[in-house]
Amino acid sequence: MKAKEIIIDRNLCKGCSICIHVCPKKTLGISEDINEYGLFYPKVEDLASCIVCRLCELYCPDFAIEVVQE
Amino acid sequence: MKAKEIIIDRNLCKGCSICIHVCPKKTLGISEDINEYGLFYPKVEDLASCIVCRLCELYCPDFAIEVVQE
Amino acid sequence: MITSRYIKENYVRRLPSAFCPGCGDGQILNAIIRAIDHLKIDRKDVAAVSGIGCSAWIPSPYLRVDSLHTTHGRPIAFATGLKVANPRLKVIVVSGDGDATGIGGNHLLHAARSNVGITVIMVNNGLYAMTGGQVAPTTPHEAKTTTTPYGNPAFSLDVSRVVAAAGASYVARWTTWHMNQLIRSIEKAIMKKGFSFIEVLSQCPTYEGRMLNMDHIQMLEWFKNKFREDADGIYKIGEFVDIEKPELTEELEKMIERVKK
Amino acid sequence: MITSRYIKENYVRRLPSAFCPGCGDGQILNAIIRAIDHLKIDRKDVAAVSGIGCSAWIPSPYLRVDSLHTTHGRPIAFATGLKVANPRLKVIVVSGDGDATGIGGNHLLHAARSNVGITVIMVNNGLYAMTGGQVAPTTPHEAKTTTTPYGNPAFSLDVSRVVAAAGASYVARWTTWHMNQLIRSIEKAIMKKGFSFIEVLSQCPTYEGRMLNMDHIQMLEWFKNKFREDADGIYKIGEFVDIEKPELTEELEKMIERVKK
Amino acid sequence: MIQIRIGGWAGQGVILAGTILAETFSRVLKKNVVMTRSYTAAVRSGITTSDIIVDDDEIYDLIITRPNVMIFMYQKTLDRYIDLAKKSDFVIVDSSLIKNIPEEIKNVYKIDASRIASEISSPRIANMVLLGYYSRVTGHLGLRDLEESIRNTVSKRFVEEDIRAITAGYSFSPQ
Amino acid sequence: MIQIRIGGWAGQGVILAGTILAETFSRVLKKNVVMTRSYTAAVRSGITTSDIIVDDDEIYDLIITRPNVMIFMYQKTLDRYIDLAKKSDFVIVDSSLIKNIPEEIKNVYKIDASRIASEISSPRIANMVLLGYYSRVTGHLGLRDLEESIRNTVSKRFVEEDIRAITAGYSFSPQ
Amino acid sequence: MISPGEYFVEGDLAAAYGAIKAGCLFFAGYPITPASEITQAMAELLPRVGGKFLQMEDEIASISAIIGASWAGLKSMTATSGPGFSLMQENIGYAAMTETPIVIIDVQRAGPAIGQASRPAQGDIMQSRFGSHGDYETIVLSPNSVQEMFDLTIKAFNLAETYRVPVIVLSDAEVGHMMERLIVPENVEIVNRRIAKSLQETTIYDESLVSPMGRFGDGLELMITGSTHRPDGTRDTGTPEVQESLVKRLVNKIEKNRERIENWEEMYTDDADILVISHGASSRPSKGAVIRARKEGIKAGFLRPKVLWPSPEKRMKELESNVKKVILPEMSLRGYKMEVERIFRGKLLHMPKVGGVVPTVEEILKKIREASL
Amino acid sequence: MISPGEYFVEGDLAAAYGAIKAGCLFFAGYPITPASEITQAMAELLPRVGGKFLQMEDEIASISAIIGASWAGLKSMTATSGPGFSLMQENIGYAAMTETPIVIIDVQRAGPAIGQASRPAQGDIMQSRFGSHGDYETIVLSPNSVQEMFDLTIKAFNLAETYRVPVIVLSDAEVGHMMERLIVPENVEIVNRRIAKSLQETTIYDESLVSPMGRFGDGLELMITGSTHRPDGTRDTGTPEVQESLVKRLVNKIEKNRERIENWEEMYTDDADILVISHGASSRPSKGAVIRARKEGIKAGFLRPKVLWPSPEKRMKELESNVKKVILPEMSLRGYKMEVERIFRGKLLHMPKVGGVVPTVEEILKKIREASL
Ligand SMILES: Cc1ncc(C[n+]2csc(CCOP(=O)(O)OP(=O)(O)O)c2C)c(N)n1
Ligand SMILES: Cc1ncc(C[n+]2csc(CCOP(=O)(O)OP(=O)(O)O)c2C)c(N)n1
Ligand code: SF4
Ligand code: SF4
Ligand code: SF4
Ligand code: SF4
Ligand code: SF4
Ligand code: SF4
Ligand SMILES: [Mg+2]
Ligand SMILES: [Mg+2]
Repeated sequence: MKAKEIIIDRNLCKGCSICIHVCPKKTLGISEDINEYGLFYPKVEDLASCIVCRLCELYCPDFAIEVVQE
Repeated sequence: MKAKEIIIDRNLCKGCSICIHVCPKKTLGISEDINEYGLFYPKVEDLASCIVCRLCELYCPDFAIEVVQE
Repeated sequence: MITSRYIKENYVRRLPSAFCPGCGDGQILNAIIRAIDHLKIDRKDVAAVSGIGCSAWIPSPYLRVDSLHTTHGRPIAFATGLKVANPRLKVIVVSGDGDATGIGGNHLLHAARSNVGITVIMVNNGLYAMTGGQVAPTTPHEAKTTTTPYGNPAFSLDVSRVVAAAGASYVARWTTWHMNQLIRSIEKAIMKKGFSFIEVLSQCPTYEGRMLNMDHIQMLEWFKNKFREDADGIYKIGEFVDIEKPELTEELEKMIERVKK
Repeated sequence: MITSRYIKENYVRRLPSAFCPGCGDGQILNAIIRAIDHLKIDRKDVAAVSGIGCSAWIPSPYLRVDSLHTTHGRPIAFATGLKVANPRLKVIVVSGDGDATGIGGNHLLHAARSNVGITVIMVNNGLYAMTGGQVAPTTPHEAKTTTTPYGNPAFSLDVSRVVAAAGASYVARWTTWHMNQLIRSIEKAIMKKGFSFIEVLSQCPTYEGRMLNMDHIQMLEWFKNKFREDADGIYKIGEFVDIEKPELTEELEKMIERVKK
Repeated sequence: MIQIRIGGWAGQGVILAGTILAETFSRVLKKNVVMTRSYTAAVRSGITTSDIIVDDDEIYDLIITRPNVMIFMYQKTLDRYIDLAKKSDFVIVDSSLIKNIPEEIKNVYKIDASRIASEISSPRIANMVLLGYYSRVTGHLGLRDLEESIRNTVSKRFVEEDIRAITAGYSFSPQ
Repeated sequence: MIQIRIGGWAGQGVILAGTILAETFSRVLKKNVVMTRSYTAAVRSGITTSDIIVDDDEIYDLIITRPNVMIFMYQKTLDRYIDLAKKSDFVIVDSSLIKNIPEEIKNVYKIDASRIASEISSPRIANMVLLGYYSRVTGHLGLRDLEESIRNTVSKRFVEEDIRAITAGYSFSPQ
Repeated sequence: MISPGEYFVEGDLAAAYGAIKAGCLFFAGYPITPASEITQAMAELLPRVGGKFLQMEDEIASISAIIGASWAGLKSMTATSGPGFSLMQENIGYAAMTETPIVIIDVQRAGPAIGQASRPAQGDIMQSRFGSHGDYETIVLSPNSVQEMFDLTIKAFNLAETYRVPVIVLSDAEVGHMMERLIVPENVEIVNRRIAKSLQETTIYDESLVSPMGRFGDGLELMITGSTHRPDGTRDTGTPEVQESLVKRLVNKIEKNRERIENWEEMYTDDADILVISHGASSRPSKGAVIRARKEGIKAGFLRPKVLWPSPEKRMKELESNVKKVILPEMSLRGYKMEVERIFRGKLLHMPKVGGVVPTVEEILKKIREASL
Repeated sequence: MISPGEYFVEGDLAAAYGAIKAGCLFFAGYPITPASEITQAMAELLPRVGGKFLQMEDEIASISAIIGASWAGLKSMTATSGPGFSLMQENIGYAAMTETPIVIIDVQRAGPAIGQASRPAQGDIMQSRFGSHGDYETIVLSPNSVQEMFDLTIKAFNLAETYRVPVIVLSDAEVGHMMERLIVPENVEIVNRRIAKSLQETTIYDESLVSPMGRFGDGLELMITGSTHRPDGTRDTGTPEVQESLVKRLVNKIEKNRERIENWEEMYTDDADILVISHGASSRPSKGAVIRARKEGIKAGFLRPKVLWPSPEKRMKELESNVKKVILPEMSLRGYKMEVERIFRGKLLHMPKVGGVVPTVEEILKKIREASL
């Protein structure tokens, strides 16, 4: 399975980076930008590597990440 | 061991007959008289049989019986 | 051997007691006194704390030591304050099954958990006696009481098991039939450093008797025959826990030493 | 598989949540929602009850079912009334370790004992988070918190063990690392006839993190490595109890049938 | 107005006796009745009383101030209420249990109720014997009235025994 | 009298900044000071404010009615207190975090505090950068006064970092 | 059940009969003298009408459970006495805040603390209004006979359902434990809450400031919370206006409807120089004393609030200008004193009786005579 | 410890400092906003002075433990806010009944129920006197600054030890959480209870109706009970006279000594037409408003009870005849209203502010101006 897009809702994401930690494929990384609370949110490093296992969605405490399947 | 006397305090005894029940020697029995609450208290049936084991004192809930050793 | 006269002269404040004829509460008073006497501890170092219930009257007013007769369900919490404030005291809580596990269950749990060095003697007569024989956490499933006229829909608590699970240092269960074991167990509990708990099955002829359809003599016989060290569940008597672990008061004293420096 | 979007559209009242970044409470919300969804039960038959604490906010306001946000420590007692009054409801209590075992320990004990058919999910973050990181009954011995600045003199409670001893029908322990097991366990608990209890170790980066000197990622790693089905004591995870016995609500209904005739 | 106090020790059936008496006045004789009870605690010990006030009018006073009848089943209860007893028109005592009746108390009616009760079945129904005797002595109500009330109130298996007891009390000649 | 409000989001160090400022006025400058704080709950979320009132006289009003300075670290906090901000002599904002400043607000002083803080160590000390800038902009107190206060209040391992942050804020020229 | 007709029962039992008649289907309680008889009666009666009875682990759990049950749509009640009533205070505030209809019977005994557990007193009157923290109002009823234990328990349910508030029946050991004739009528008036059909409906207040109540299980996605919340239940503890409008409405719900709720009995008040105000058990001899005083030619009058809170304020204020003295015989040093004093000030002669005994006609008459000199 | 000098701290911390200075050696508590900081400070400070700190499982256990510790001879305290204060009510009555000196700090927050947990209010005033069942009295203090959090906590201990009663420091989230200058003086006046050397001594009351207190462990064979008891502790719940003399003494201990206990601040009262009465946080802007009103030529006066219960009744009655209007600005709909109304009746203009925000000088001044028209 392949991901078409990985959407991070910048209003919801609290920059905890749990998604980054649980991703088995290192698809995600930390961005240099801060969100409105002054926290760093994740960014997609390598969309192609994503296997749509949705562990990031399962573990995200804030429903802030969504993987759109191809 | 022998008992000289077995004293039942009529003001304390509530006539529950637990002493009679636990006495291993059937030294005690129920009297026909009632005490001031209208209850039957125990009486000594056979002083000589008493072995001063003091189980009656140990089990009496009201500290109403006392075995005086010879 | 200790005589009734000796007990009355030294340990009992006044008599006759307010208990019904044949009530086990008098026997438990008798047992506590004998244990204290055997230990030869100074009566002034002993404090008794109780809640509300027939069993709460065992120490208050009968036992001649400093006694704190508190609110329903709370004696263990009062006792904790008393003990921590004066660790020299041997603090004995006498509490009913309703007092200790109904309204007061949480304090029991936490005293066991924090291992505060007090002794709790819980009188289990299977219901709330003082208020007229209502269902308690210890009442058997389906039993009829004044508030379960069609049978108890809930189950009874194995109190000793729960207290053991909560972390107590000493846990034992006896009945009023087992006077000698009970006395020795109370002695041990009082001398135990950590939290000690003794459950005593006791006959309440007035209400429990009605529930079980037995008189107090039949209940004593039932205790004798049915409650054994090799029995199961609630019928199992004996010492269940007897361990050593750091006691709360001592931990606090050590902490103070450390911090004050 | 369920997506975040699907969850947000169907199960969440509003976002962002009030939880700190990295807090496990959001994961537990996520798990509860997935369990309800998997079971395909009608949301209108689910009621959530919670007390006061960070974890109490998991259902209130986020979970889109009827929710009763009660007083601190009391959700289980409220839930018991709700369930008995309307047995059709699947009543889920979400409670903190402080809420469920500190102030509310007694209600937990008695719900387990009486086997009322509700589900309690207890979020164990080892302290009182909402009020600022004070010691809780689950705080390790000697740990430093805002009210044990020199170390916790008391011991922590093995809550699952006590609840099992009290008579629950279902008892399990998981962590926020074990999301899939947790979800399946919640499903099972909700469908269980009797009283079901799930303890979830959860990371509180703000206070627990300070106590343990870990950040939330380290805590998740700790959960993964240290908490195992073959571990001991508080580190043991898995299902501890899974039995069938008469449930309170059913017993009451049967009694009514009997009596009304 | 009639004011009655029954006094004894916990466990003697004082309140049951009071209830039966009060019910008789209310349901059988259609009077206004207030029955109150007093005990020191729920444990089976201590002084227990049951007060009955009967009137054709609305009842205002809820406690006994000037008794017409006092019935005693326990020495210490009598000792406690001696002042009221002195004012009472009738003072009925179970003479099996009460030995010391102070001289100031007039109008004493003794009956060996516990003994009579034991002869029927057990001292526990001494309270019923006293009710029967009360009816005989005061004439406030008839034996039949009491009987009717007992049939309405008491659980079936005790009815016959209780009726024998009130009848025995009623048959006892006042002394 | 000087009235100051610092407003942000839970976890940004609003209350710490307020405390340091208030302490400086009280202990260093010997003024009468009241510092109060407001947050919606103890959880790390929601709007947080810290209010400081400074006076030579006894302080009667405990809340900000006519602010002299408002310092904002979070967009929604500014949005919430827009009416007060309009009245304020100085409005200082962390322009790394706040993008929309309504036109009605005059006297705006922007500083890229979070970015500056990140350059020193982390965005967490943006609050200190803002304090330094506050000193520069208003002249209510000197950099040295703040420094003294930080040395008295903050735990040792953060002192140097914080002082670098206030200095950086102070050095930033008002725009 | 509880067929119409004549009974000879104690007050506690009459209250249980009243509850059943009112449609109570849920009771959770914990035994305590002198209220245990209510609990026992409910255990016996409820299953027979298909209702649920629970004895809980304590009084806190009891009131929690009845609030829970009320949200499931059942009329719910508990009964207790002083110590238990004290423990219930936190959740009485919760019920007020969440506008949950519940009925609590407090059979007062002589306190403070354990006091005289089986003796009557009237010391919980202020507590029944002010016992929980913060601003709220309750309705408190005061029966003085076995008949009123029945009647006012029904009234308590009706008021609870009408105003969505906790209603307290403040009885005492005297009335609770005394036996008297009870007439159960053929028909009793019953009020049932309005049930909301949508979340929206729960936010619409009628002129009495009450909105229809949601019910768990109906799919309304209710959010019930004891925190400050908006009309739809959304928690909002940061906006002063939300707190203000919520709390003011909770108080005004009682305050603005007080004339509909107030209820009292009076006699000979038209021309009274001396007004005897009394409630509950002590009102019985009080009334007797007033009648006797009139016979002696003393211009005495009698006022008995059957609803203690809200008090018959307007009526008392009307009478204030005419009466010379007010006597308040009650079994408490605090009792209703502050409320009566608030209106009659220096005219009040408080007549507290402490010791667990109801005052007598003679005692009160003596006081009336003294006051008339 | 707590060396003399100047501090800049929040009110909660100042209260903890005060407790330590007063000789408090035992604290048991349970966290709750906005009182947790007191609890945390005591956890930190007590071991350093050899005292004991316990966090208990709830507030009921906390107050139980401090009563127990007080009987062991230690000065003991707890701190809480509304919900916890409600839970403590039963045992506050117990402490009153057993005459146990304890100090309870209630840092009020906006209720009812959970309400606005971190916002100030003054809704627990009536509860602090009437929250437990039955007849009893407590002493209640009202600090309005960080300095008074310190001073009045010390005073609370002194009063508790003097009168053997529970003393309540009724603060609020505003005063508890605000930071101000605190001066810790060189010397503070400390009162210690009289310790009885025999059981007999515990039965001898001095002219203030207080007897020396026994201590557990001293061999006096004390019998302490919350049931009605004779002076030596013997439980006696059947004799009306025992209850009467016990309860009357418990109440008179405060009532007859009220002039020694009452305490208030006043300003410009001599010729005031308009009297502003205020307490706690709201007294700060109230005072400011009175000063401003005077500047405008309005004859305003200011009265601030530092002791709320017993209230400055005599002083208020004196002022009653002279003033035309009384304004009572407070953060509650009930607050102190009934007490002020009891004395000033129709002259009272209540000025409640609900919403968790302290009123401003301007708001109160406006009210004064209106009243002066
Ligand atoms: C707060 C409170 N609730 C209820 C009561 C009434 N009450 C007194 S004793 C008691 C039950 C006691 O039962 P248990 O502890 O088992 O003692 P027992 O009488 O059986 O020995 C109850 C419910 C009370 N005194 N206080
Ligand atoms: C009666 C009462 N006491 C205390 C509080 C304060 N309080 C609110 S939340 C909380 C602790 C919650 O801890 P826990 O249940 O572990 O939840 P967490 O915040 O850790 O998830 C406390 C003590 C309260 N609201 N009510
Ligand atoms: S887990 Fe969720 S909240 Fe955390 S960084 Fe990833 S998307 Fe953001
Ligand atoms: S779906 Fe799986 S692989 Fe893809 S980003 Fe998420 S966790 Fe990584
Ligand atoms: S055991 Fe004691 S109380 Fe019972 S009958 Fe024997 S002597 Fe009397
Ligand atoms: S001492 Fe032993 S043998 Fe003698 S009477 Fe007592 S029990 Fe019987
Ligand atoms: S009621 Fe039961 S427990 Fe209480 S004294 Fe009587 S027999 Fe003993
Ligand atoms: S304080 Fe802890 S438990 Fe509460 S929201 Fe923050 S991280 Fe979660
Ligand atoms: Mg029991
Ligand atoms: Mg927690």
